Amino acid sequence: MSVESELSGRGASAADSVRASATGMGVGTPSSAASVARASTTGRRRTRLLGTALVLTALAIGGTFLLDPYRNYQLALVAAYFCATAGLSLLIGLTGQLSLGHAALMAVGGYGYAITANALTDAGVDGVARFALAILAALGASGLVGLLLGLAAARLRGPYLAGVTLALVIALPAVTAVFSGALGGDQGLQIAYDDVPPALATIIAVEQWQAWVAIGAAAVVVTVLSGIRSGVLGLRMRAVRDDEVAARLNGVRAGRVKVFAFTVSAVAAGAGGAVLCFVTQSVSPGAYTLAFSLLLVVAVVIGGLGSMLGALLGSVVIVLLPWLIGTLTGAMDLPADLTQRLSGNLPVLVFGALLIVVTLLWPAGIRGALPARLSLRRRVSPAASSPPTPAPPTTAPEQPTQE
Amino acid sequence: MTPLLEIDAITAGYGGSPVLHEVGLAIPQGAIVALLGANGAGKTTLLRTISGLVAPASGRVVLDGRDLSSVSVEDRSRSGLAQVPEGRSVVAELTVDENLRLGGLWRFDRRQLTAAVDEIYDLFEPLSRRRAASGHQLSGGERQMLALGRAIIARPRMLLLDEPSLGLAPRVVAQILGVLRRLRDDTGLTVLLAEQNVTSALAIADHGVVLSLGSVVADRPAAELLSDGALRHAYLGF
Amino acid sequence: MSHRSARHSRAIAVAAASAMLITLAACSTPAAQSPDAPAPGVTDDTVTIGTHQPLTGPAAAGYSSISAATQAYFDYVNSTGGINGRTIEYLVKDDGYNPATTQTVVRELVQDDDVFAILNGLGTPTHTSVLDYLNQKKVPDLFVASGSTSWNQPEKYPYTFAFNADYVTEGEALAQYATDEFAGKKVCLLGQDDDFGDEFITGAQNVLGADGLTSVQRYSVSNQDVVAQISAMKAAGCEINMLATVNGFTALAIGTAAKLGWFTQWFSSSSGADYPTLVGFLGEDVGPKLLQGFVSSNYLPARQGNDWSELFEKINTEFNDGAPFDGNTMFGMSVGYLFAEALAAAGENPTRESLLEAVTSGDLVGNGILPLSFGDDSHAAYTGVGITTVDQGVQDYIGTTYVSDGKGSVSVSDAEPVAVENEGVPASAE
Amino acid sequence: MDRLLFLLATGIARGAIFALFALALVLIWRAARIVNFSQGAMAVVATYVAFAVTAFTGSYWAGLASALVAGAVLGYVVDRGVMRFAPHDSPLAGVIIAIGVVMVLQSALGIAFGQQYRPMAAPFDQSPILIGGVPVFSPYDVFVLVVAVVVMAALALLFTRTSLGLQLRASAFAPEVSRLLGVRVSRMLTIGWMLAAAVGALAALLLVPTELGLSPHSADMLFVYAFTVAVVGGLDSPVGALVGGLIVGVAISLVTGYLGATVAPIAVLVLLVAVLLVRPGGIFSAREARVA
Repeated sequence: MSVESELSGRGASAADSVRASATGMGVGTPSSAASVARASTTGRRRTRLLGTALVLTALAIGGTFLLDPYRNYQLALVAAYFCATAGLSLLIGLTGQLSLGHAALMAVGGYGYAITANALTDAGVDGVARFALAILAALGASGLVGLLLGLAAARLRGPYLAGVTLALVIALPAVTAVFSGALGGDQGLQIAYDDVPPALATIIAVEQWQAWVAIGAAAVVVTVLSGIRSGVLGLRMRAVRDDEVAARLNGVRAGRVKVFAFTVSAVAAGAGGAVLCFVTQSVSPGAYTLAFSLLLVVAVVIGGLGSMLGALLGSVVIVLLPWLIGTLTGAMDLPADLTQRLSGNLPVLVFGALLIVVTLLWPAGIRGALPARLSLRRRVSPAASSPPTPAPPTTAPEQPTQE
Repeated sequence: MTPLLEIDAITAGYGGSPVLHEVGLAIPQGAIVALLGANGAGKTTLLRTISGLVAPASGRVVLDGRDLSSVSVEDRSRSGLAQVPEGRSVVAELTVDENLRLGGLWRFDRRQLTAAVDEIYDLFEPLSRRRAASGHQLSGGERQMLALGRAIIARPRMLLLDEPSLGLAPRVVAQILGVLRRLRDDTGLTVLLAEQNVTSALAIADHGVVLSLGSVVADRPAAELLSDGALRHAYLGF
Repeated sequence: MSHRSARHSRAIAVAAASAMLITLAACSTPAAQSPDAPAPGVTDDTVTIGTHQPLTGPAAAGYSSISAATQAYFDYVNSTGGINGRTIEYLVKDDGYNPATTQTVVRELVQDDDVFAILNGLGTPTHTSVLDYLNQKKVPDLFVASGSTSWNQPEKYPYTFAFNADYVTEGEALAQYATDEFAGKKVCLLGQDDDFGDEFITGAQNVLGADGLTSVQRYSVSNQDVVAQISAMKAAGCEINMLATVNGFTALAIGTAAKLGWFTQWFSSSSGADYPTLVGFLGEDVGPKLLQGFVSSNYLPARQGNDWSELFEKINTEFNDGAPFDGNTMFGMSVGYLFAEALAAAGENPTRESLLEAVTSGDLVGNGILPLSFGDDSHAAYTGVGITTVDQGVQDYIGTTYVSDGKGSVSVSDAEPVAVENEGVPASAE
Repeated sequence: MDRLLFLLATGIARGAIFALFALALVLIWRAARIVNFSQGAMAVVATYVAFAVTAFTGSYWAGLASALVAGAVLGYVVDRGVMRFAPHDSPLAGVIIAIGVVMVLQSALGIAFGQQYRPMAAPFDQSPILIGGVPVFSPYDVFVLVVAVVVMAALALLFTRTSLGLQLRASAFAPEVSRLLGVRVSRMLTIGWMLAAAVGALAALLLVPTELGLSPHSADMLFVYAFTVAVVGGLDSPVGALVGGLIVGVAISLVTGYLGATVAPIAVLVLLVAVLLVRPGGIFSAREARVA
């Protein structure tokens, strides 16, 4: 899985590699030999990345035929969440910026999509043109908000950034209420429904078509993110995370790297929101709560921070676990009152416990605990190295280590 | 006579790569021992292992016949082992007075503590004029005095000092080392003094231990070390 | 680099396999429904329907007891043999009042659980998010639990029917009552900052004129502090205070006013006017005093002193573990009754079409204090409301009922409440 | 003018509660370098204990005392049971674990007690006293303010005048040096958690009677606002928590009064961003160097 391949291994070495790359090929004028070498590795890497992306996408699309409509809907949700978690994972895992507001960024994408799609519908545009333009608008809107937020974020550290993003997601319903004319207040916006293209109408159901679109969008987003992650930019992000001062001394413009990371991550979240809007034909503030934002963080953490595969696994878990638990409690013959109390609460309890247990005992997430087969293959691969270190060994918080 | 501090075949380091290899030392009661060696020889790691901040991979630290292996940093301090870490680490957010009191809290009641603090002010005259100043307002010399004063306020039996002379004016270094010598003479304090400044360290030390790449390469009386030209050249650089 | 070619050949194999799958699998292929097949969710002895309700999350506090009451009513009906020999299976899914979750659980109900219909989905923002979906899928979407006017759009949403009297109608009726009985007083309004408040304000202004409200204040459910709003209303000299508030905020408004030493006249929408719930919030000691003379609108039987309340109270004791009997219980059981009536009218072998026909036929009577308005061009359940007041701890109708013509004009109605027949079990089709 | 006074008074009374809660956040931040996202949920658990005790004994004060004890016990449990094992190499681990604790506690409360609001009575009258015809503070508001001032003064005395306070501060600022001086840093950290959790519980207990009642989500917005307060004031600064609390309380009151309740969360966001753009470490940030 080259989605997983990493140029640099353990965090401590990232700054060193940047040091090397900064002198050789990074920010300054690169020596020609180094740039040639870089071009060829980059080229190889790109080919492999695209190849993997195509295979995985084809697999996922093929898989939709095995699923009934409701599972295809769940698959579409997973794909939409995957866009957002992949972006969030990149942000937290690579630059160490914790955003608790990615639900709001998804909402921006959703609203961007809905407003544009509705305007186009009124103008008589539909089909692929409407979808493409609306997606572009969604990406633009979320990118813009992400850029503004990223500009603020670059100046802020850990808890302060978390505070701003938290306030953002809390303010979302207020914003939609204040601009209820354009954003529809509490009820949000509804969009016209895109039916299956006529050519496919006899083969697939609408849920399957929606899953295809969602998978396609996720594939594009995640491929781009993987490219960034394993490229020079990813290296710089890690360097900034590990030691901002050292990175600066080596010519990495830490501020720019952070703003870039935040913007990219926001665009990915916006794409997820737009896909969700496409699949459900609606966007509303109640769907993008703080709880959902935290759930995205849960997905990223239990999947494995900084890892694309981890983001995917995390998205699967947050979609399937509540459903699974609901099915289980439904199957048990419990008193109605207890069932009512368990419903909704039990999944949250399990998520919370998972979050704690994974962080304490299993810091690389599900991704880090995958069977050795995957890691073996990675070991053989020249461009890959050890599993991602989710926890940057930074200048650790001063804290006693034991009793 | 059993030594006050005995270090028995310590191997220790960070993250699995050892810095110290089988280091052994014995320091008798009342001695001043200079721990010498180049930057990176393992002096600081040895001191941190003795005080418990670094857990050794193997080997023992024995204080006055008691194996300290399972004794926490705090309790090592409470059993008479004091350390002045490198870099004159006074708590910058606390005042001079508070820093000193902190050193004696576990040992004295309120009244005794005030008396003990006053004794330190007598020992380091300049500090007494800056009682209410916070740590980050102090000069380098004042900080070193404060760090030393804070370490000895609880009347330790064994004092570990890490590079006390670093970055200080020679006059201040002389003053501080003078205090150390006096303390030893008056109270029988035992001192392990890690230093790169070999001459000033050996000037007050009875004994010298030279570390190189994590191993002890010499362990002799101070005068002998000073007179061994080959050793001086090889490890002490003068 | 042999591992890479190995990977590629494996990838090709995988791609080939998936291509095979694409050609072979037909699992998701849309199949035309055969006309003779029984309707989804209907078997020889059961009818399965579903709902989405806030059982958890902040909104659960006010509403989670509704579906339990509906369930208790269905248990009662099932204990008598069900409707047309079929028992009603009621699948209640928790959506936490979150539209995203609503979308998921409703799809689960429709696609996975194959429900016959969705009944009484609760909440405007939540149900709005599945409105298009249910109508695309042609799933009967009956008796939505919200007073939004959105549910009454027969052209656009032929499968969706309301249950509550809409907020506009409630605003109109209460404003009309203020005009009729308290002429010349300053009327003000406190409303939730969403469609509930918006539509209620529209209704009030339909009757009182665009500037007929002396002060209009809004609150947000996320901020449980209405001191600023209440103090502004007090300062404006308000005399009649209309409330488009949920129960908690009705209590908060009245309690806050009392703390400000302001004892004034309140006119509340039925959505926030449940006496026992309000007393629960305000406290047993002061609650009854503060609520003396409290005016509200309603369209369902009063909680005590009539045949319906006695029947429902009995069902509540027997089938609902004796849960507190309050407005939510009345509401939930009334919904159940109306559905049972519709199902009975849908015939021996109900289909989704026959169910819709039953509702739009205009023959359903429900159990309200005025007739239902369902028909081909109306998907609103109640177009009017009665006025209730609280006197000595009893909340009951005063006999005045207003009906809206849907165009902003309100008239007094002399409709008679529907009587209980056949022990509250709708008669099966003959 | 009357209205302005009234809104200011209301804002100050609520601001005092925000300040107390923010102070609890600051205490843990200083001690453990963790923003305790679980503080709201912990405080609500303690408030449920107080509710039960008050219902059982009929005494508000017994409930208050039990909330403090329950808060401290929870602080102990969360610290020793979970936080102590957090990986130290990542500043995010503590935050993420705290989020996990919130989810566990809130859902456990929901399963145990359901979602309905349980009204809690205030120990004093909540009707405001008229001063010159303007309703200002109610006796309960005064009680809240007094409690806030007493708690803050007591904490200030504890930290500056006692040897325990000296050890707490030293452990927070320089754990390693403190251990070398014989201070039981680990115990100090736990005491810091217990103190903070008790103060947080007290703040929630003071807030609940002014709202709809006790539910598992009672402290959600309290946490958000108090976190804003702590960030605006500077996470390291108890004084910042106090001043920030009053600023945010009054700001919310004025915005709600003059612009509407809907706008309040936006105002909080704007305030937060504005302060942080000017001073990225909060108004009272000591120095930039001390970061997570």
